[in-house]
Amino acid sequence: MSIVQKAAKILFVSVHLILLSGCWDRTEVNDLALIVGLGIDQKKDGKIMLTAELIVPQAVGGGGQMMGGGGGSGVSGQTVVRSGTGTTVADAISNLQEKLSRRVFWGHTKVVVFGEKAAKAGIRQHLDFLSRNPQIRLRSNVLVSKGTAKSVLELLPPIEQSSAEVLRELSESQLLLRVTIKEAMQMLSSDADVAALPMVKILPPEKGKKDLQTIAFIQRTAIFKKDKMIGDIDDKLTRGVLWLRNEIKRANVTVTLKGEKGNITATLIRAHTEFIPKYEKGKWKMIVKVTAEDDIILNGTKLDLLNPKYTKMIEKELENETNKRIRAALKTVQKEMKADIFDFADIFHRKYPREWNQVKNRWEQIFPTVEVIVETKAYVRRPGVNTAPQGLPEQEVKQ
Amino acid sequence: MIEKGKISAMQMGIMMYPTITATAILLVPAITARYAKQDMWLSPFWASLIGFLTVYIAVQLHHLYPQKTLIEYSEDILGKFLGKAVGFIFLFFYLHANGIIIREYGEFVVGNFLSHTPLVVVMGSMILVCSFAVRSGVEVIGRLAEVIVPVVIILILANIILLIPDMKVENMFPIMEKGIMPSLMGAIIPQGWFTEFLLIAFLLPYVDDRNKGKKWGMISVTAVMLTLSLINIAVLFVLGGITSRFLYPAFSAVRYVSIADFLEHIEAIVMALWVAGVFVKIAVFYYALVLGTAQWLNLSDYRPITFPIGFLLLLFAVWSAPNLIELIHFLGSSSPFYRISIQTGIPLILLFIAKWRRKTNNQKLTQQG
Amino acid sequence: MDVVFRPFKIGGKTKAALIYIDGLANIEEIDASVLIPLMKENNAKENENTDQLIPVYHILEQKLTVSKVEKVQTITACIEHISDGNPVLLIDQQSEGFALGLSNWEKRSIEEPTGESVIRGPREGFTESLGTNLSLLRRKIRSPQLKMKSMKIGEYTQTEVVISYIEGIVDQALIREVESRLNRIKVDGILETSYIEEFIEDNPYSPFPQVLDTERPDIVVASLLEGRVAILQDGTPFALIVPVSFYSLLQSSEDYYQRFLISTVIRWLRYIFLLISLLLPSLYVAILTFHQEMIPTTLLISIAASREMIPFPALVEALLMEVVFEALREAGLRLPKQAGAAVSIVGALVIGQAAVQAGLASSPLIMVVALTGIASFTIPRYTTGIALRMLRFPMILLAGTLGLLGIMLGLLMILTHMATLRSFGVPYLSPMAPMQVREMKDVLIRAPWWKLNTRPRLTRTDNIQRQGSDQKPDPDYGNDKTSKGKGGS
Amino acid sequence: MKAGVILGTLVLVALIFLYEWPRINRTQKKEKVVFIVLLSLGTILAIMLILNPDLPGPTQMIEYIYKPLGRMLEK
Repeated sequence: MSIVQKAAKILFVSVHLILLSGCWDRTEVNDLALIVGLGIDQKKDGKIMLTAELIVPQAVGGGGQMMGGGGGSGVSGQTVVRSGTGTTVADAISNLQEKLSRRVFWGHTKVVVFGEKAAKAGIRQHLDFLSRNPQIRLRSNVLVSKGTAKSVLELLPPIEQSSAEVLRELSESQLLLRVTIKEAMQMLSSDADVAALPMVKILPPEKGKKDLQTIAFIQRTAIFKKDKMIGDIDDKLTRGVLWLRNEIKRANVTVTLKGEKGNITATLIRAHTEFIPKYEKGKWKMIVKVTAEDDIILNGTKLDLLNPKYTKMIEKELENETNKRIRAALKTVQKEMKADIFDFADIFHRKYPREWNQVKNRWEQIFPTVEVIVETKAYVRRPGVNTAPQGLPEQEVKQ
Repeated sequence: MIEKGKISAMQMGIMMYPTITATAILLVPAITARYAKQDMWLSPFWASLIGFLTVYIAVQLHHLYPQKTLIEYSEDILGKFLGKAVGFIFLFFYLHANGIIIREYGEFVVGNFLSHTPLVVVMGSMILVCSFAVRSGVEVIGRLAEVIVPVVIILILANIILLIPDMKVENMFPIMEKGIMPSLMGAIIPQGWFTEFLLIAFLLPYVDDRNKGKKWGMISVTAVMLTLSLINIAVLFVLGGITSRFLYPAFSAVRYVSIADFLEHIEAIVMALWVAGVFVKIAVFYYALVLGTAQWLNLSDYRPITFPIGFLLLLFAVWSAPNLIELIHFLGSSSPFYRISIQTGIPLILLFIAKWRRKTNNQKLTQQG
Repeated sequence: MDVVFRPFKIGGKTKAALIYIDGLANIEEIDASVLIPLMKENNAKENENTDQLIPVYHILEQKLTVSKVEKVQTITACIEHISDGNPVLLIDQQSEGFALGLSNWEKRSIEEPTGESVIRGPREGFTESLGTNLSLLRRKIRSPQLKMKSMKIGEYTQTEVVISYIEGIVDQALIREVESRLNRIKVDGILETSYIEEFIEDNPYSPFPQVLDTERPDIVVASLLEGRVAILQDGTPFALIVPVSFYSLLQSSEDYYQRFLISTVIRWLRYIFLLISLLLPSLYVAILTFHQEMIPTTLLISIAASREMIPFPALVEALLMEVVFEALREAGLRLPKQAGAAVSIVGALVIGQAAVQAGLASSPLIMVVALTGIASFTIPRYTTGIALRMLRFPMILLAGTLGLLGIMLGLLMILTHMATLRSFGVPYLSPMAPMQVREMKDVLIRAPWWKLNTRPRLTRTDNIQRQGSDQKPDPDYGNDKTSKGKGGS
Repeated sequence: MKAGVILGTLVLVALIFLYEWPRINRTQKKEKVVFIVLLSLGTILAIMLILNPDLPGPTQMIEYIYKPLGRMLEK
């Protein structure tokens, strides 16, 4: 072993030690401000106000006394809402950062809420920021709030840890629309160039509770053209839209049978919508085939549902009801708002690329004229676990 | 011979797989999507044709000069001076190409994960690890590939399976909306990657079951083609029309994976395993470069020049582009022609000359005889 | 201990001497079968007949009731035998002496090896006596093809070392290699086979063992049957087996005694825990300080909450606790058994409770450390486990520098090193790399015995001659192994 | 700042030299020469790059040569 080799070894080790001491990207968890919800509002002067809901992890027991609680049996996260303003979202973030002792961390952002004003002013640049940042999940849910985004994030929900978590859970339940950042971007860059985002509204607090102790819930759907919000539709219409987007997951449909008193409610088990585009003689036509499978969950009539005759009748009524919902949605969205949130444009494009390309630029005018034929087929699979209606004397049951 | 190790033809095929795919799944899907749109899954099929051609050329040259590598037989074919010149072109090409590969790797890691870590540290640490593998010779690189490649393949498949819930098949239609041209245009860039199969010209002399070399080369090209196509399909199904808007579409798709609210954000793990694939890629290029240089200079051992060349590689990686935008611009414009002309064009010319020489030699012999 | 010179006269006439070392030779046996027959009973008749010296063959054939007698011609041979404990009988006027096999070493009885216990399987282990160990082997392999080559190593200790192999299975080149490597050893003495190990390894600068050490005869026999070579040494219960691959160091003998399905599951468990023991602390550091987005939000909040009071960065915390754990392990190992239990109780209290309550370590980290510790004990070979345990410290440092990328680079370094390693010419990572698909039946799974038709191929890549009839599995050979194979396949 | 980077580079070069030099056989004259030449080439290039980071690189050269073809693909 020569001196040269020894020197090499010593130098090697020391260089490594120097390299090891460099900790360019290392951040302790406790130096991070975990942002779970992000709200983007536009102020009157055109500036962007960014509201972040962050979770501050706190040791149980607090302070230096950790007797017995060392195992960390319970964890409480306190949420804090802070805002920052700036000309762009990025500006607003640096403004926000000034007010935080910990570094903002986007990796756990679950929802992005646009205030109504910001939505109306255009969301493209915000989406660009959100997708350009490698930390932010493309899967974060995007919502629009009826008032400001800040007012939504500020709420202190009684059940979940943070209002961001509430909004995420509500989105993921897919009762109404659910849109992620990726999907929003896809919608805006698709042929139709329109988007639909779920819209939230603050639930009035219960009596005796403070104003903030409530949640916001998804109740409407905001419709965007280009990247600007042009209007919104209520939950009923939204369900119609969901049928037309083949996104319906859960729905209860209540019908009455002709000549019978009382209601029958069916719950959706499985649904599928098929689109058959037609182009004939310069006419655009879309046949929408809806198939739904239901279970009966409530029988308010005197009918014994084990009779297949009644099942047929119920199916018929269910079809009518579904049809009605879809029609209503079409009326508002297609004829009045003229926004192709069903993505008919892409469907036509796929089937008739050449013809479609000719009308590509005029699609906004053509869309309202598309003739939509809705064909619904409903199947009642099971009557629940009851046979005859409960709580009814035998003789009154109609066979 | 400088290299005493032996690899099997299968090892060679396995080594070549990450050598092509590792970086091809980064930037290429976006560039392909820009031209081919929803036909992007077709492009790898067209692109692979040049891969098959390159393997064929390399194997044919290998049959004419079984014991020699590209650098050595270019001298035999073109004569001392021209041969050295062509050898220098190859060496410069591999230095430059490997520099770009290392840069791509570094940019990817820094851009997505370690944004504050100096690029040089990220690239340098990789070169250091690679140089130990290169010093150990072709046998060790082959063995490493055998351990790493199954993991990489499982990783790719697992990710695609995890993405299935988010896939929309409709994104694929209309197929060939504007005819075959868009997909062909989209194939130009991946072609550049497929020409890298010329590297087998450096490995073939050390394959012990040499008659299987061609078979495994072809298998490797097919596997790469299928992988790229599969990845393109998966990306297309997940991202649809916005594929070309992402810098690393395959990676953005991975970021979208979410299973049961728990398996989210697995991209760091994916990156770590992908790094293993890039490791093989850089090591193979690096090995070819070091071996070629040693042969070009008629050295008796290639190991002493491993580290100096690694240092040069680091410099070339830094030097090859001032920023990522320039790099992508180069990769998306001139680079395919650059790669094809050097990795397929020159060997093709070499093959023609060699065949022609053989013929004239034989004729002379018969005339004399 | 003293050398005893015991002069006497055979039949009262011929001068003779018995030389032995007190305590090494069996004195009762010397009295009964050497001195009594030679001194007493010889007196009577034969003296009367002739005055001449008693012929040596006569003594050998009729008088000396000792089974093992060896003629010695040189003084050095004499000394060798005496120091081995064999009394040497020298007779006047004779050019040869007789070494009598009457040595009597203090022996430990055969016990169950403590380092490698099994639930199902033979419970005998090697002892310090080479003779006993060889007899244990002979008892398991009755074939004459079992060869033992003996040699002495150690200038002063003159320790007997035996190379054992089965002719017909083993590669002759391997035997020559082993012999030449052993012959090269020139030391004062060897006390344990680990001395030999360090002299014959392929790469001395590796943390990985390239030789398998065991005190279980069944493992040695199984290895011999696979065509490996065993090196046994007098004075230690540990035998060495060469060549080995990394993967064979992860096997336990019980893999082959348990039902194969269960063994397969256990093997996978072991592979997973192998990775855990190497990577878990570094993954903890990397994910917690670089990739916080990977942890589910609620978990991250609870980890962050438990770390809120910790003064150290995660990297330092992990290093500290791992070091403490290693210290506890070492202390528990070295102390007498009774104290060892106390150490583990103190350790559990100190780490598990006090450290957390004092705000020195966070409870998730304690979990990580404990899990890593358990994981490293699932590796059946202590030497392999400890290699990986030591490697996890640089891994933690790398994780603290470059995050998951650092871990990957570290893994690639380790992998490159392992790919370079060879154990007596056998690539360390085989049969993974170079890949031998046929061998996977005993790597990825533990195929049932009747499917394990082929021996693991330990051939060197260029050794064509070993591909011949010898190395191929012969159904007539090693009956316990392949006889069922015929019926099964 | 630049001086520090240069110093670091020199340390790196020294490391490579110290690691490799003793490993080259005494008989391998040519290898030694090539080793030194390559290493000093690298050092010079490194220092040039540190002092003038905007030095036109090999990519620009290649791009210049292949521009006519590359333009085909530009959009």
